Amino acid sequence: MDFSLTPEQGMLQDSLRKFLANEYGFDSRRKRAESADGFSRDTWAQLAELGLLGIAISEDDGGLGGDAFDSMLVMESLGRALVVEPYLSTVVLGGATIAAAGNADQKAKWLPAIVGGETLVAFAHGEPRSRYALSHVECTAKADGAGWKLDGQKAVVRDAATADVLLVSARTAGSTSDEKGISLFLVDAKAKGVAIRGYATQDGGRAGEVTLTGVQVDKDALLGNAGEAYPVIERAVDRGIAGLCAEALGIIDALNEATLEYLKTRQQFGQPIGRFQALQHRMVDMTIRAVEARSMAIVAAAGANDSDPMERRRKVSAAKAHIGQCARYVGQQAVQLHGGIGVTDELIVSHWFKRLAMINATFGDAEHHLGVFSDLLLKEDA
Amino acid sequence: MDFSLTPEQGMLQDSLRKFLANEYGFDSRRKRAESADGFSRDTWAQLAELGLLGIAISEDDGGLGGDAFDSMLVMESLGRALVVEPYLSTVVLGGATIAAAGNADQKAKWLPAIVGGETLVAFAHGEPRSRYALSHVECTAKADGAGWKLDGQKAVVRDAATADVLLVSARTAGSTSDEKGISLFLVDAKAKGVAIRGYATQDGGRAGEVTLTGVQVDKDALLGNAGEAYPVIERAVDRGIAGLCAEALGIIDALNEATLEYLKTRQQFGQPIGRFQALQHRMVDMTIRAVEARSMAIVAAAGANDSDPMERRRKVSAAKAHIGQCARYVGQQAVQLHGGIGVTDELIVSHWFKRLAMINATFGDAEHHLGVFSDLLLKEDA
Amino acid sequence: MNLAHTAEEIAFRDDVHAFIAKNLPPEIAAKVHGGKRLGRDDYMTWHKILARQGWVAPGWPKEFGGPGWNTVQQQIFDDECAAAGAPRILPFGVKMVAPVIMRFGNAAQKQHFLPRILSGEDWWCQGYSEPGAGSDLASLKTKAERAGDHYVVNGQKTWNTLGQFADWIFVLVRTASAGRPQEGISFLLVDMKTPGITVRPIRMLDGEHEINEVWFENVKVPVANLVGEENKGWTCAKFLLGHERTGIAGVGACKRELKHLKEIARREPAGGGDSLMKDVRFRDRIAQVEIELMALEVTNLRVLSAEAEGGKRAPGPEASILKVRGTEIQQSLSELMMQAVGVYGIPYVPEALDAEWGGVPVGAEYAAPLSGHYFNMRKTSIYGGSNEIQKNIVAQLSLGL
Amino acid sequence: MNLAHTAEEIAFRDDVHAFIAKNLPPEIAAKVHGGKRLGRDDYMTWHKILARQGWVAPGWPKEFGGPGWNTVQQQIFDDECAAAGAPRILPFGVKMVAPVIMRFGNAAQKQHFLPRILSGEDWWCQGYSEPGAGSDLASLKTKAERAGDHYVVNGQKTWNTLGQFADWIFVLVRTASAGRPQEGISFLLVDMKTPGITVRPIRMLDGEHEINEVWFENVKVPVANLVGEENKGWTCAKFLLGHERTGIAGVGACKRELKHLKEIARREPAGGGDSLMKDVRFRDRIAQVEIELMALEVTNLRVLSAEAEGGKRAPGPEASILKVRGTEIQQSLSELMMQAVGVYGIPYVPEALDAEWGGVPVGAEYAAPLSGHYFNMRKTSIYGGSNEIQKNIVAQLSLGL
Repeated sequence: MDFSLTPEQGMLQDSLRKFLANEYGFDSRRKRAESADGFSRDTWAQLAELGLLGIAISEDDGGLGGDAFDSMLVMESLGRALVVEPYLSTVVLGGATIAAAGNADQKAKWLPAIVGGETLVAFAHGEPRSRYALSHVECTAKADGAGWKLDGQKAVVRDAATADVLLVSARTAGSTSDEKGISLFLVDAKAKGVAIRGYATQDGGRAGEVTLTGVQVDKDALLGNAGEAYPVIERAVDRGIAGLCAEALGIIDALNEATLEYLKTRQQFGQPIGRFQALQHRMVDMTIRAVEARSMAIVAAAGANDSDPMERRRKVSAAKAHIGQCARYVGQQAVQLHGGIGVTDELIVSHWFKRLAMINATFGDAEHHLGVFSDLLLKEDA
Repeated sequence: MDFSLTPEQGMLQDSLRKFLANEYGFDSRRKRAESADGFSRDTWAQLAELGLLGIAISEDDGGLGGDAFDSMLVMESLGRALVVEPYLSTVVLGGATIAAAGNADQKAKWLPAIVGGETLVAFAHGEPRSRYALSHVECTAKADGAGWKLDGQKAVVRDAATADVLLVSARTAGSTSDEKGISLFLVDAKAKGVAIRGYATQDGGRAGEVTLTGVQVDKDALLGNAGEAYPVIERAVDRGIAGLCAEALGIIDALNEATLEYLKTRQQFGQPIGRFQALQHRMVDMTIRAVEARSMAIVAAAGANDSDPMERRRKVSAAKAHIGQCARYVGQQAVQLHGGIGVTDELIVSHWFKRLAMINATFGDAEHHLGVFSDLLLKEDA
Repeated sequence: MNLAHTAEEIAFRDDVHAFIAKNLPPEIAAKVHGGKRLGRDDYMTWHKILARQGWVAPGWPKEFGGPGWNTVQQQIFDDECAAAGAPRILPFGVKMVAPVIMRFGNAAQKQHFLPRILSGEDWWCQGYSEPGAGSDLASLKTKAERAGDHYVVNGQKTWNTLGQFADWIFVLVRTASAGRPQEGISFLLVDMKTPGITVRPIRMLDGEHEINEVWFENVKVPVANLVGEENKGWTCAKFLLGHERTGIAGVGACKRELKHLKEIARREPAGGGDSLMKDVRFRDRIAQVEIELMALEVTNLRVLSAEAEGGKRAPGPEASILKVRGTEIQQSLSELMMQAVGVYGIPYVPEALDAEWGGVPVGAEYAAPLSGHYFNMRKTSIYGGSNEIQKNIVAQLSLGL
Repeated sequence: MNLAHTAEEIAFRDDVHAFIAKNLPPEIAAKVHGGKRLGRDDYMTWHKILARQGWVAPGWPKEFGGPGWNTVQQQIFDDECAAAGAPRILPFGVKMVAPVIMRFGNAAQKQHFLPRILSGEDWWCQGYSEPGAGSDLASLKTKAERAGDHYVVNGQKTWNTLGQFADWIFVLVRTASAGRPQEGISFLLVDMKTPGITVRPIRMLDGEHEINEVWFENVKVPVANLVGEENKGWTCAKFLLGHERTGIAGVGACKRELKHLKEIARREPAGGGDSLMKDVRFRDRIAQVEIELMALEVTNLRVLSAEAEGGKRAPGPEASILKVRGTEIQQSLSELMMQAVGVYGIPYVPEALDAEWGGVPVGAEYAAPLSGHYFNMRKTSIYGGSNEIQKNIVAQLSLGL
């Protein structure tokens, strides 16, 4: 058991924090979010230079060979700064999944370009009627000549419109909710039959509805074996969840710092409002949530690293559920304690709050994962 | 819509409150609870004199012809004083059920004796494996000559050991969880084959495990039609729940009064602890619960009066769930705010707290009734 | 005791129901039900329909044009309006400034302003809060200096709702600075067309423009527009705030939203093929909030009933309790609706809030407003006296702590 | 970063586990698992077993006979003991008075008392709280007046745990009344056999006798039994309270209770034939508390880990957070266990808490202690500095509010 950072992790964290503190103020973030792409390609290039795009990729494949704890450090800092660049999509979900499931050719083709910042990936798995059920895949891929033909719709695909390549799940066998029979494909975002309706998201990011209409892909577009992608998807999503937990942690800490500062400076009835015991205890409750959220972000990272699928499921779902609850409390109370200005667009507080709400909605909300965890109890030995 | 009391209700409430204030102090209550019977037969006779034992029985049958709102007033006052006499068992569950389902002979035989205070009734329905499922009846009654033979076990029957007559549910047809096929019998507590293991309860009352082994009863022991007792039992239990909701309300109000008084008088750090804002807001939250608990006790009473079974179910379950939640909060916080002396046996506070916990466990706890209410949503028209 | 409505109350409800069914324009109701943006005309159209019927100001005494309803009837009317999807009657004229004018205004003010509020000729907005003041309203700084038969007003107000449409604003100003902060405050009525007034939008967290800052730069206000005595405006302010809280339980709107939530839950997938309503976990959360709403509704009726009997108005602690619980329930409902649509709470498609927009919705047609609604509802526990302030009020006034 | 135990930690855990498995008397473990009453002998038997092994005081420095474990090892030891159903080592000697003697006592006191605490020869109890004091400990009134080489102690202490078995009591007394309440307090060690001491049981809400009042009537205490300086006892008191909070998260005990809760839920009926564990509603509540316990456990490990590295002891705000959350989780678990048995939480059968009782249980054999346990656990958020006081500490010390 060891909760300390390695010297490399410390350096990584320092350099990223410094970079964000200098380059990624709230106003500048707003400009990036409002730009045509919804993020800055310059910033992306700088993240590549810092080596961050290779965190989750082994050194053999040109990355840094980091583990889920390294990703945690990065995501935590990105959360605090509300970074809109497609880090989760391209690196945590995209790159790491290709690295884990791709063959040598696929890795050679895609990973250096991802690590170098030239290629952006979007993870196109969820569908309009799947809610949070990972095995619910209606999208189909039919063998077609030497390749496959894909049809279907993917819902709220993060960073879809700017992606160069889509990681698309489609059913090659079985029926709608079977775990067997799902396959993953690397689909060129510009391929014929791919239609992406992009839009902004509530948290200042971008996403899109992806429609696939008779999209033809070669056989080397198949990632891993046909029909066996479910565990790959589950691991990818769990990595994504661990990343989101860390991102939420960064935001929770940032909200608490801002709120504590506000309690100390905001005057009402002739004194700082932080003198009121009811607000003090609220702030303590928020602090307890932050302390526990950090513990559970560590649990999520440990879970994402865990090779035992049952233990991974337990840890990752526990963390997503718990951090979702913490985030809800801290987000709502931070807004509440800020009063009127807490509900304006002007202050970063409301943006942190909104991002937390959207993190909750991504890959299963707190209630969904509490349910997953609960159902696992049935599998425990008596 | 009318929330005011009739003059008769006002008089009833006044006389009962006066009686309890004079006769039913906490020490005197303790003596009653610790006596051989677990209550005072003198007090019971006095309640009969006040006319309270006929509240739920029509004037034709020798009662006062009151409705669930009248019962609510009585139970609220009994709750505040932590009355241990078997009012709920004999009057609300026993008398009212015989009045509702009995034939002329049965009513003539039992009701005057109940109203007069001579006969005590226990409601023996729940079983060791039924939890809160009303239709779960394993106890059997087989036609035997001109009468019936009863076998089975009844769990935690309130006031069983002092009852003269038991209202026993038993299955005359169908299988364990069927609503059809359940019958109700009036069984002499002294009948051969009836074994009652009496014990004290956590809240200072009495209950017992009732075992029926080949108990022979005449055919006039059957209350209502054979196999059709389920709706009778459900109504009886709903009356019981409405009574318990009112009892809980009386306790909630009493706890809040005691706690508020304590906050005003208890000195810590040189001032009354009620000056601390965190405790003030807690007290407000408890007050809000009390206000809402009163509203829901009214809903419970209205539900118990309601002739539409679906609407009755909705109202009664909503009230039991909500008041259970309010009672939990108020009970726990009243103890907490009293500090050390709140967890001693000496102060009535802990006894109120314990009675609330036991009310919650009776006829389905808050979570059970939330579930019942929730499942009813499936029956709503879209 | 009887929880059911009386025959008279049922007859009243049926009348109200029939009138609304006949007169509320369906395109406006559709906007309300669908969570679309409402414009000035939507509010005004409905205001004028009710005004013609004499129902626009249910709480007003008959002498000023009220319908003479008791509080229970008013609640029935509110519930019916909300259920039907009527826009709310904005409170700034009818429920806020009008009672102040009735109570503290002079004859001329009553004669001039009250009929125009009733008819909808004047749209009112409020000038209470200031950037530095928040819950500590009395610390306001906007100044009015007497200059002959005018005051000259300078300062800044904030959290002004829909002032971009307003004809008039009522303003709390400081006319003297000695003594306690509560002393030296005056209550002025100001024509929004007066030179020197600037309305600047505040973009809220849901991206919408409903709230403004209002700046006053040497704004000349006739002394005739002073309500009550100079320096005694705090009395008016407190009186107004007492009124503001009644009706804030929002039972009718909550019931409409609960119904909408259930419709969404019946239509949304749970992931395995069943509807979300069939998911016991989600359904239990609906059940919980429905039960809480039952408790709020009956509590509200009990308070109103006591008022109807006793002729009391605007009780203090009861109103605070209704406000706290009403806002908590509104917030729960909005959160559940957002969560019900899962990932379709994520897209931000503001054009879909425009009823005239002809585009294809992202996800189900009800999804677009839900997250913004959740965000926006956070304000309810802050405004009108934050819920913390309400608890202070109950602790002090009702519990004597 | 690594959440898993190191190989060394695993080896340590295996050693501890094996020792406990071999040495903990099964009849004592059965009492703990079954929620039965523990007597003086049960505590003492286990104390002496650990004492012989040198493990009875894991937190003590080696020089005084501690095993020299770091905080992570201590936690592993605690967890293993709790999981196995070992009685807790009562804190009054080992964790409370001993650290005070080590820090503030003179050589003679150290030499005399510490070995006897280790060996179990002296059973200690505490004399801190007074009826009027509560969280405001410094307002204590018990007086000690100097008379030659003795103090004469008069007054009353309360919330004394298991003093009916004790040989010694440590007492905070007032030796001067000028100045702030914190000044003029002294810390005395008192032989329970001294004439003038009366121990009176306080019956608790669960009907059990664990707590006492202790009355002092002209009790003569040698001045040699003063720890530290006269009138400087508040320093000892605060130091002791800092120690009292460590370990209070109670992760090991919570894990044992969670396991017990699950066993109960698997065996109780849900009403339709299935087990309660199959009831999604009840199971979700178990899941919720299990997740909270995971968060507490990792938080506890993080705090211990930081201490093990930094050599720090008894951190203030972290200990408060662990105390608040630990007690909340213990309370949730006890409530769920009570609710799991439904109506069988209602019978009060105190004789069933006696392991020697041969009667037939009412309901399942695990049912009898559950409601009493729930009632009793309410104390945990009150004692050792109420949870409200803990939040004040965090607000002040950690947040600077």
